[in-house]
Amino acid sequence: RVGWEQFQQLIEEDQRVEPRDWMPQNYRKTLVRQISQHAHSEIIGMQPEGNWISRAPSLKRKSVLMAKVQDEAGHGLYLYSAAETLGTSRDEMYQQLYTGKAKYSSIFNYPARTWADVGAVGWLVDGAAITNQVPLCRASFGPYGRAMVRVCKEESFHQRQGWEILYTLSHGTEAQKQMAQDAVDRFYGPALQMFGPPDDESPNSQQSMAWNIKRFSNDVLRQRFVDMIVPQAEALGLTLPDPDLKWNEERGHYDYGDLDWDEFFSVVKGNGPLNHQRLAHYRAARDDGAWVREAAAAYAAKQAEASPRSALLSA
Amino acid sequence: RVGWEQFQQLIEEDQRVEPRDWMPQNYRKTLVRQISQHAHSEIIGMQPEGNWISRAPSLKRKSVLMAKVQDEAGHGLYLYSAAETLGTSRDEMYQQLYTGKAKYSSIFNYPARTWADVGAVGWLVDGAAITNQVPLCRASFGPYGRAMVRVCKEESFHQRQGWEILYTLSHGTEAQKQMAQDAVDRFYGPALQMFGPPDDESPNSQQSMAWNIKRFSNDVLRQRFVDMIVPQAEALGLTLPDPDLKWNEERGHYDYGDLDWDEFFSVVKGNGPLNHQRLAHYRAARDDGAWVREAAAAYAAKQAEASPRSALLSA
Amino acid sequence: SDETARYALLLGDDCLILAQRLGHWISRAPELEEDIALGNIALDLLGHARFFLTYAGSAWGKTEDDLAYFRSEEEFRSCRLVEQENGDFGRTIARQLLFSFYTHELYQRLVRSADTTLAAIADKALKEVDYHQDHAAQWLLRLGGGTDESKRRMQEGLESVWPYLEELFADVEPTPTLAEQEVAVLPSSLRDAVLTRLSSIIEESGLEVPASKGAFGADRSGRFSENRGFILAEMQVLARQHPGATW
Amino acid sequence: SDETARYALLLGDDCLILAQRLGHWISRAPELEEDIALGNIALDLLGHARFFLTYAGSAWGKTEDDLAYFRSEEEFRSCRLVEQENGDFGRTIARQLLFSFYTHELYQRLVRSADTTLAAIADKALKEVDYHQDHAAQWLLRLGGGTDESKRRMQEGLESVWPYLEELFADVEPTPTLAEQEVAVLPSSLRDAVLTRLSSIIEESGLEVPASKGAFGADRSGRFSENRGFILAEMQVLARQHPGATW
Repeated sequence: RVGWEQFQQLIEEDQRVEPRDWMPQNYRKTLVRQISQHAHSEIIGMQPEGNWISRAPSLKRKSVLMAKVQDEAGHGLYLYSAAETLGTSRDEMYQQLYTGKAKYSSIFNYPARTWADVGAVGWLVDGAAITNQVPLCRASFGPYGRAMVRVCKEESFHQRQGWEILYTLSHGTEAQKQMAQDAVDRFYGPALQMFGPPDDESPNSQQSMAWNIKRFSNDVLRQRFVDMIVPQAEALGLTLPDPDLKWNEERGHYDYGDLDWDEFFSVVKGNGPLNHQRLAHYRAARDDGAWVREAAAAYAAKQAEASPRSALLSA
Repeated sequence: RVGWEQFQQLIEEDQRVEPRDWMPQNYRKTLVRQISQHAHSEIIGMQPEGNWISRAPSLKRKSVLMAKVQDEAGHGLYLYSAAETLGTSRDEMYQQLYTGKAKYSSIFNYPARTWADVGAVGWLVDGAAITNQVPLCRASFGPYGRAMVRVCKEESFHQRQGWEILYTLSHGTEAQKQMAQDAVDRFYGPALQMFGPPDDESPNSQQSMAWNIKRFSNDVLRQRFVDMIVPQAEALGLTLPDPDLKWNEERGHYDYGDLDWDEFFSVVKGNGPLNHQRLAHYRAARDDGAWVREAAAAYAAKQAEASPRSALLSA
Repeated sequence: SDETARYALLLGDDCLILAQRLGHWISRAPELEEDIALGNIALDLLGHARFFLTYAGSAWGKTEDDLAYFRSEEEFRSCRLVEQENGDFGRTIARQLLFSFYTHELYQRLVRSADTTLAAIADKALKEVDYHQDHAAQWLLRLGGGTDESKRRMQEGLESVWPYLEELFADVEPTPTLAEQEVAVLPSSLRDAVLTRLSSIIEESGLEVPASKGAFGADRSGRFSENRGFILAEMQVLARQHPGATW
Repeated sequence: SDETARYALLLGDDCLILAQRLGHWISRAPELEEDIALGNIALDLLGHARFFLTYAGSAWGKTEDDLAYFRSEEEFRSCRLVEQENGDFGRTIARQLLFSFYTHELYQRLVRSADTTLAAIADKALKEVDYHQDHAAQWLLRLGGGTDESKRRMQEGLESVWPYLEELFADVEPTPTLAEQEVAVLPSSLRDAVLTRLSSIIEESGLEVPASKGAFGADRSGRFSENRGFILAEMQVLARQHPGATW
């Protein structure tokens, strides 16, 4: 009772809830699901861009891309740590991803097929992610909000890098320009869908907003994203593949066309281009690494029970 | 005693010894070692050329190469079967190769680094093999001799294909011609060493010749090979990398220079360019396939003990 | 015609890419007999590819090698099924099973094509695909009925390739037009027969028919796959280093 | 000078190829922390490669990308150690161990090079290689002292890369000439120190120092290896499809 009132007060005053504070079971559950889903997305999100590390067309781009994919692993770490403060272990979350029980952002079931896709993922996918994540820096749960601050800083860097890749391509040879346009054509729709279904089909959003986890509705964030990328696309000299896209003077926003929600739900349900491949890649890495993790654990146990002498040796 | 006399008579009359005939333990042991070594060489020999199947520069060449490497697997099969008639199981021979106890022809510890190497392996390595093997078609042990007849037919086909690859390259662009010459430069010496050490350092040869397994000494066969390839090299327009190579009117043979026997023995001892890689490749294939072999055995056992009904179903 | 050539190209690309994938098994198979068997199948498929590509090229004044080595990733029309990685032996067998059952059904009808060249290629290929089917089906039964491990792996193999089965039945251009002229076989017309036969053999093996409804993007464009680029990078590297050379 | 450039190229090629190999681990490592660690090491090595190649290129009016993407297999000077396949984590750690112990010893001396650019690159790299050494050594101890399985695999990892250790100490041109001018470090002069330190850490781990005396063909020519062609085919494919393009 006291706990509930304190929690309620923190929320009303828009203050942070910390791990030791009392919180409703559903708040905890919602956060664990959301944070771990976000962490899983970073982990699976390493794959599409990762598949271009070996073929990046210049050493500078290779270096930037490696650093970026590695940052995603780092984001995964922050986020798993934030979720762990809610009492769910990293291994448990891994297991949920491994078995396919946990979800991750559906966009990563699409391939990065060309080098331009690496640019489009940075510009559009990371761009949508930031639009989503900036308000999450103020999420009511402290560790989550603080993790998002670190993530957002790096993401906005990634978005700029993606935009630069596309800018270089769209100002390059005809073939490069075409490659850039194709990538934008493929990623525009799925990127807009990253904000989730339209508000009237998104039943859980209300509760998340009441808890100050989510700050804006899916459609509000989607609109914000569209408004951001239209002028950026113009600066790139690339076309967004939406004939209905135009400035609405009255609303002060860009109107945009209907999205293919059948495709979206089909991908969520497992029928995206690469759902099985993404999970199989993750599982193979876990399986192949099992002996290493076992060895590390066995070694640590031996060290712990050994005499001070060997502790000294290994120091 | 009776067995020994019969065996001796067969050898003296240059007739075939068959698996059911009595034979000296050493004769049996020598044959198992020689035949299984030859089989292992076919198996390991799939690797250098096999590494070009995916990159063969025309579909026709890809097809010919695939067929050739596959033939090598077939030769391995014939030879293992011949050795099995002497009472050593295929699994036992596999095990000897797997553990590194058994040898295989040292030449396969060299890489096929360029496409031209595929040609050089065919022309020089298969060429040397045939020179060695043609007399083995008359080996006193029946199954071995008969296996060699089949092998030799295909090998001479392979040699011609190798020569054709080199011919095309040496009549192609400057880069192709250089590639061909480099390959011949690399494979000439090791190919000549395939006949084994000089006669005065080859103590086991005498006994093998007395038993009508081996028909000619190492140096005689090597000379025969040199005499064969010199005009072929001229027809190719390529140079054999031996400044001492020249026609000796008196001997009626080509003289050739000293070979680098230090290199040879070093490769035999395990310090060739790819000894470890070749064995590791073989072991990985065996390890990765273990579950398949186990499943096939389990399935066969179930079928055997099942009712006639399921035997019918699987028929 | 240009359309017939594009159809032949599509058929040929499937065979070429699968031959390329299978060729990797030679020297790596679980048993010497399988080095030979998979090598044989790869050789057969490469043969079919060469017939189809040569025929396609004849319409455009191009050779089989022009088409195999000097088209870009965007220009290939292979289905994603054949582009899937080999994985373990179970996955390779699963891929073989789907592809051989599909091509068997396809060629059985293509032998009656109004285009006599396509009919002749299909006729020749059909005999060989008979064996491919049998090889895959026998292994499916063995692995499905072998050990717990083999059962698990074979099921996982089926799950991993099943999403790419539907693409084989997509009526992509120029097939519908040519099917009307009785030159091509309409892919969607094969669907029921192939699925029925696949389901039946999978059930016989004691495994489960995967539930996947098919991965999004079944248009043979390669836009929805990450594999094709890696396959071509390796396959074409030498030929492209020496443009115009003869081999 | 041209000779100094060729020396820088040789040093850079080692780093570039190893970075290329290591980059493959990102998203495939045994633990998230290792995705990051191996990624860091790959990034460091790529950084070193870029310094060395840029410096080499400055003598010839070429960029780092000209050298990385438009040289042929024959023109690379990487050692075979870095070209070895990743294998399992144990083999990758073994390769890291040998290479980081070697470069640590090398850069420690190269900081005193008469060539101030090489000295500066070595100085910068040395701090990072310190960490690479430590990372590899810690894993060697863990895997050597972990489970029976890890011990077996780590030993096999050492056996598989050890034949290529000797090549690092081969006095190939232009190194001896430059060593006389105190620009380069004579590779053979590193041998004792590196071997002593490697033997000591391997013994501490409870594993055995492999017996291999070194694989034939230690001349960095690539003539005695089958790996380099596959590495470059993948690394260079996109750049070569668009010659002259800017990225």
